[in-house]
Amino acid sequence: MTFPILPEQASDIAEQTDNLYWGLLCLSAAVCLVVFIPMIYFLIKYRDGKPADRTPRHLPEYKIEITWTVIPMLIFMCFYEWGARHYFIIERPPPDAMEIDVVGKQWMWKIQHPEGNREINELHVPVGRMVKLNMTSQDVIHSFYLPEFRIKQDVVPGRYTTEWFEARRPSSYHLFCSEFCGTSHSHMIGRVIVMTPTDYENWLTKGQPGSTLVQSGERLFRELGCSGCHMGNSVVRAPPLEGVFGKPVPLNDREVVAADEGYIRDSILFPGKQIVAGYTNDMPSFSGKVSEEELLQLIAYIKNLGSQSPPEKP
Amino acid sequence: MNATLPQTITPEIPRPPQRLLTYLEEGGHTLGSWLLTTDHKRIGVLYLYSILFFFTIAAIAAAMMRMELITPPGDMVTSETYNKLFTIHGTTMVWFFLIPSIPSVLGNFVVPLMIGARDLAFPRLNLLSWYLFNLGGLLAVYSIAVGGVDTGWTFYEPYSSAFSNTHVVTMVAGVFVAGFSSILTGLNFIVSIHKLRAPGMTWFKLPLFLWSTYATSVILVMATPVLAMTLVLVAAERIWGVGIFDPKLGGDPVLFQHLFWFYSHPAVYIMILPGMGVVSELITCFSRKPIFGYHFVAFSSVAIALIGFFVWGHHMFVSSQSVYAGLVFSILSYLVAVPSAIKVFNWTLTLYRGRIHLDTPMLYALGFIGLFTIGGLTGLFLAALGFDVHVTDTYFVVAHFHYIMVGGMVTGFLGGLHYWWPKITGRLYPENLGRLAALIIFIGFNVTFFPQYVVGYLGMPRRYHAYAPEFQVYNVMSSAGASVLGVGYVLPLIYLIWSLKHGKKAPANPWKATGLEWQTPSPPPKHNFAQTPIVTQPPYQYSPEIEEELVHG
Amino acid sequence: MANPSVAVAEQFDDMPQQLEASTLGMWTFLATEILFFGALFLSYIIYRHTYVHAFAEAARHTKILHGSINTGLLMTSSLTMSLAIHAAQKGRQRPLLGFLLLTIFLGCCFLGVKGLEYKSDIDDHLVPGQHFTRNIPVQGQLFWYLYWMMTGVHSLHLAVGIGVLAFIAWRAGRQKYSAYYHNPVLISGLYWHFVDVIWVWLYSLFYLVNRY
Amino acid sequence: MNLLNPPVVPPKTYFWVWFALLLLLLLNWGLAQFNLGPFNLVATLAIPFVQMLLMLLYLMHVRYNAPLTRVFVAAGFIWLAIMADLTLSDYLTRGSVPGTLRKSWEHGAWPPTTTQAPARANS
Repeated sequence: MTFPILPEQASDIAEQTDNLYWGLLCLSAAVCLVVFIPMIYFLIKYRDGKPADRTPRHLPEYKIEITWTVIPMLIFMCFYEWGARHYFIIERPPPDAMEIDVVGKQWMWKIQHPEGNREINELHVPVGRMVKLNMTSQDVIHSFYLPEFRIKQDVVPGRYTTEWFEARRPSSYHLFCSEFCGTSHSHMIGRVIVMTPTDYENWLTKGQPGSTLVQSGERLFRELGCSGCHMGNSVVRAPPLEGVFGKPVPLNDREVVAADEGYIRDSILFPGKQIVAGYTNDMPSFSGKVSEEELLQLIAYIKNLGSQSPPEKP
Repeated sequence: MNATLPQTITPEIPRPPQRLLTYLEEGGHTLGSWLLTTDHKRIGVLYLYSILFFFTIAAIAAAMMRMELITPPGDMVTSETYNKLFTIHGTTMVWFFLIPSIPSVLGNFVVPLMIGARDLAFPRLNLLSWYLFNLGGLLAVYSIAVGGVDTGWTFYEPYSSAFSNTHVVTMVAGVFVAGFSSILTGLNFIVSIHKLRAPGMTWFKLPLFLWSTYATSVILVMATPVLAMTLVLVAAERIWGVGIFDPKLGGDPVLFQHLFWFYSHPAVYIMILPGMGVVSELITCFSRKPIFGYHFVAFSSVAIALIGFFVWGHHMFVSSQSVYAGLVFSILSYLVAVPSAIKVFNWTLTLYRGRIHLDTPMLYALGFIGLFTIGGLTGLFLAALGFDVHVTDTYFVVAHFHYIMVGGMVTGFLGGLHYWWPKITGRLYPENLGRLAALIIFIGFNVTFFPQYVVGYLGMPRRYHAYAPEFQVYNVMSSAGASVLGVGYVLPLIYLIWSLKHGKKAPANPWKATGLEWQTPSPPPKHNFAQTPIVTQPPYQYSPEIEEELVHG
Repeated sequence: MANPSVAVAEQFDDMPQQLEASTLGMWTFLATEILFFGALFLSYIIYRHTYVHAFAEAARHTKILHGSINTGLLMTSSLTMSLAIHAAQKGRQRPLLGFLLLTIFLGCCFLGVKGLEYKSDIDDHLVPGQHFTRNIPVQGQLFWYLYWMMTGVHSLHLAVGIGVLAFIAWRAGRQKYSAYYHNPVLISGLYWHFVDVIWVWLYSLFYLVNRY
Repeated sequence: MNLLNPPVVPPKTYFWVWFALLLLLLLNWGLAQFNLGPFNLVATLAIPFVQMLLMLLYLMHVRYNAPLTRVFVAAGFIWLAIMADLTLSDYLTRGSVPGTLRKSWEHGAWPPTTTQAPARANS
């Protein structure tokens, strides 16, 4: 019969959250002492039937009230700042993290590695490497919750949300869905398996990846006919995609947008929404024809194009 | 029907004291006289029956959930049934027990008595409020009977509109109608407290229960309409298949969360503020001492009501809400905790140099202070951004809001019910049984909900009917505590009903309290006061030095 | 003349207290209505900020002529309602009844024009759903959904207002109101003007923003 | 009739208010026909605001009522402002904190420069 109090600290963030937990517990203990000790003392001392000096004493009401308004407020502000600083670390994934795509679907997690490996409800990651998860949902709102890493992020349909962690020790950890998503919400769980870098490499190669994400993205790019317009030598005028990812894109209505995953995803699903400057709205919409995983593969391919220099304007 | 009452209050020659008929007798005994009454006291009693009915439904659902959670694999009920159970428990408790209980039962009965009025400003609207409440309740019970709803009481998009194939529209209609009942009750209280106060009763002579009821009514009136519109949008999206939260059209499901929580966080203050008002009354009466810092306690109720509308974003820290908004809502959530802290400190200091009678209402009041302090402090945990990322949507949150709602609100309601029971029924409840029940409830409650804090921090998510094996030991403790709590709640039901027949006759002022409601016989006559009382002193003019004997059942 | 003290409800001491209580009560109810529509106005603001282009495109298909006529009709009905209140305060029974009926008539005209507009919108396939027109971007369906929802709920409120005014006019016809007691007329006047205020905003937001 | 009850407002005021409302309506409609850049949005919001004020103050007698009633009138608008302000504090700052992934369904720089009219579709 074990009585665990804290889940295992699998990352630095987990350790900082636990420090914040102990700090808040100390605050609570202090407030409880300040409230319960005098209350119990008064209950015993001034109980009906007990002789005690009950002449009403004039207490400096305003001074007391001001002190126990200002002091709690100041203490609370300190905890606010502590929590906010920690939140900034959790919410801002480092730029050089290893990117893994996660698609939440009603009652399972589909995970895609850049090298092409696909897994369901399992996430293999190397130890000591910063891992950034690009997550979206196919149907309802889920939430990717890793208790041992103390991180959680809702997975919302229609947009990408990110989450990042860096495992400290190779082991197997819990993965829960923590936003109610229907009948088997409690079965939408999985494992995060942290491996040493060498085991991770073997797992990658052994996992017969077939084609990497970028290769399957390229295959889709041709099959769906994107290359027909977007490759340089086409008769139809369509914006070149080489070197586009991450750079600002001027739009028709004189606004400027950074071409991130979300922008590319929306241009595929709702082409008429943000038309590149100087082009007309005649790209067909692919919503309903492209699944979330295929979208992520196309984006990986376009990101890969991003590293090459764009050909001079036709 | 309306006999012309004396316009100006002139001291009459004392007529021989002809026994005034009580409101139970004068209005008539027939069912029709009860169902068509516009007497605020009878409507309060009618509300008591209604919320008792809905409380039992929700309590049964809670009992079944606790039994299911004893074993890690979900083996007692299927997952669909479990999802319907926690939706029944959540929806029925929130809208059909917690929100109406103190304002509509105790508030309806006591507010006109406390301000020295003959009735509320709009008696007919008050009766309409009760009928709307029952219609909403029946719609909700009908949707439960024909198959139940499995979206949780939060009806989150897109699950509630596109992916749940249960009776969401009927339940939403029930809650929509019950929302109107809340608006009418709130409206009635606001206008009555403004317009119908007895001569001489200025705002700073109002008892603190009225301050918190006024603050609650402001929230009731200002928050409920947004819920009404949000639920209309969900129902419309289910019926026509198109909605503004639909990601396919470019809509944003997080916008639903904003609109829903704009109502639902002030709603939790609707639930706790009346409890605070009751505790202010009980602490002063049973320690025989004026409250310490009357103005600060009064204004902290209003402050909670106002700042309560600024903090809803702390429910959405991980819902892809922007980081900046997270900072704003976190700092405001810490600010809203300050008035609650002021109240707790003031209650504690009121006990200093008092003459403390540990009667049942006082036990409930002390229980409220204890449990609400723990609940409020864990609220500070959840307001810390980095910490909330780990514990939101886990059992830590479940324990937090049960400490506030069950430990705070229900304890406050039971304390108020016992305190005003002699005034409502004219009978005294059995004192020792009352104290026993209060103790059982306090112990059962802590054994039920404290382990949930620990299992919450361990990472057990909310609304799971099958969980990882290492969480089992805390869930078994919680289920054991739940059975003790169940016994604790059945006890008052038994001896209060028993006291209706066999309880001792209650004098006009058994607790020697100073409120206006104690200056009229109990149970009070139909028009509350022979002639409208004139208020000269501020409330709570107790003197702890004098030995006073309180009358017990 | 009706006996003045008979009209005072039992829980009030005198008529001014009863009148101000009912005014406060109605304004509290109107505050809930402001927030009831407020949720929709907020959604409109957010989606308009997000899809400036799509909303401008979708807004171009609204029938500006019908909208403008309706706004004029409703403002005139506000005038006749105010004149009805004036007549009630002066205790003149016939003008009170006359102006009330005129207000009801103008309200029904508004609903009529609104019905025609809805019909032509349906013919233009402007109802969000599968057969929404192709030449508006898909986010335009949000604009049109808000259009149907907000003007629909407003028309519902207007219909309720017409019902209330009809009841008041029926009681005015039976000389229930005098210079001393005419609270219901004032209260229903407040409600009617409020419905008109809501329409003034709806007209501007749906028909005119970025219309050029 | 003491201060509590609205005094009897002469019909002349009602006619003036009605005339002003109609004038503002025509102004609003007229201004909407021309492309005045940012000013167009300002006009389409300011004119109904003025019309609302006129109706509130004169037709609904808020100008003649007791201060208590004015507080109740203002309460509704204040709560609407609270809701709008904090919800927009989320929507206007999404993706503005560096490093968080830009959320896909909203775009570009703030404040959005007004869009110049693409080919006018049939109005």
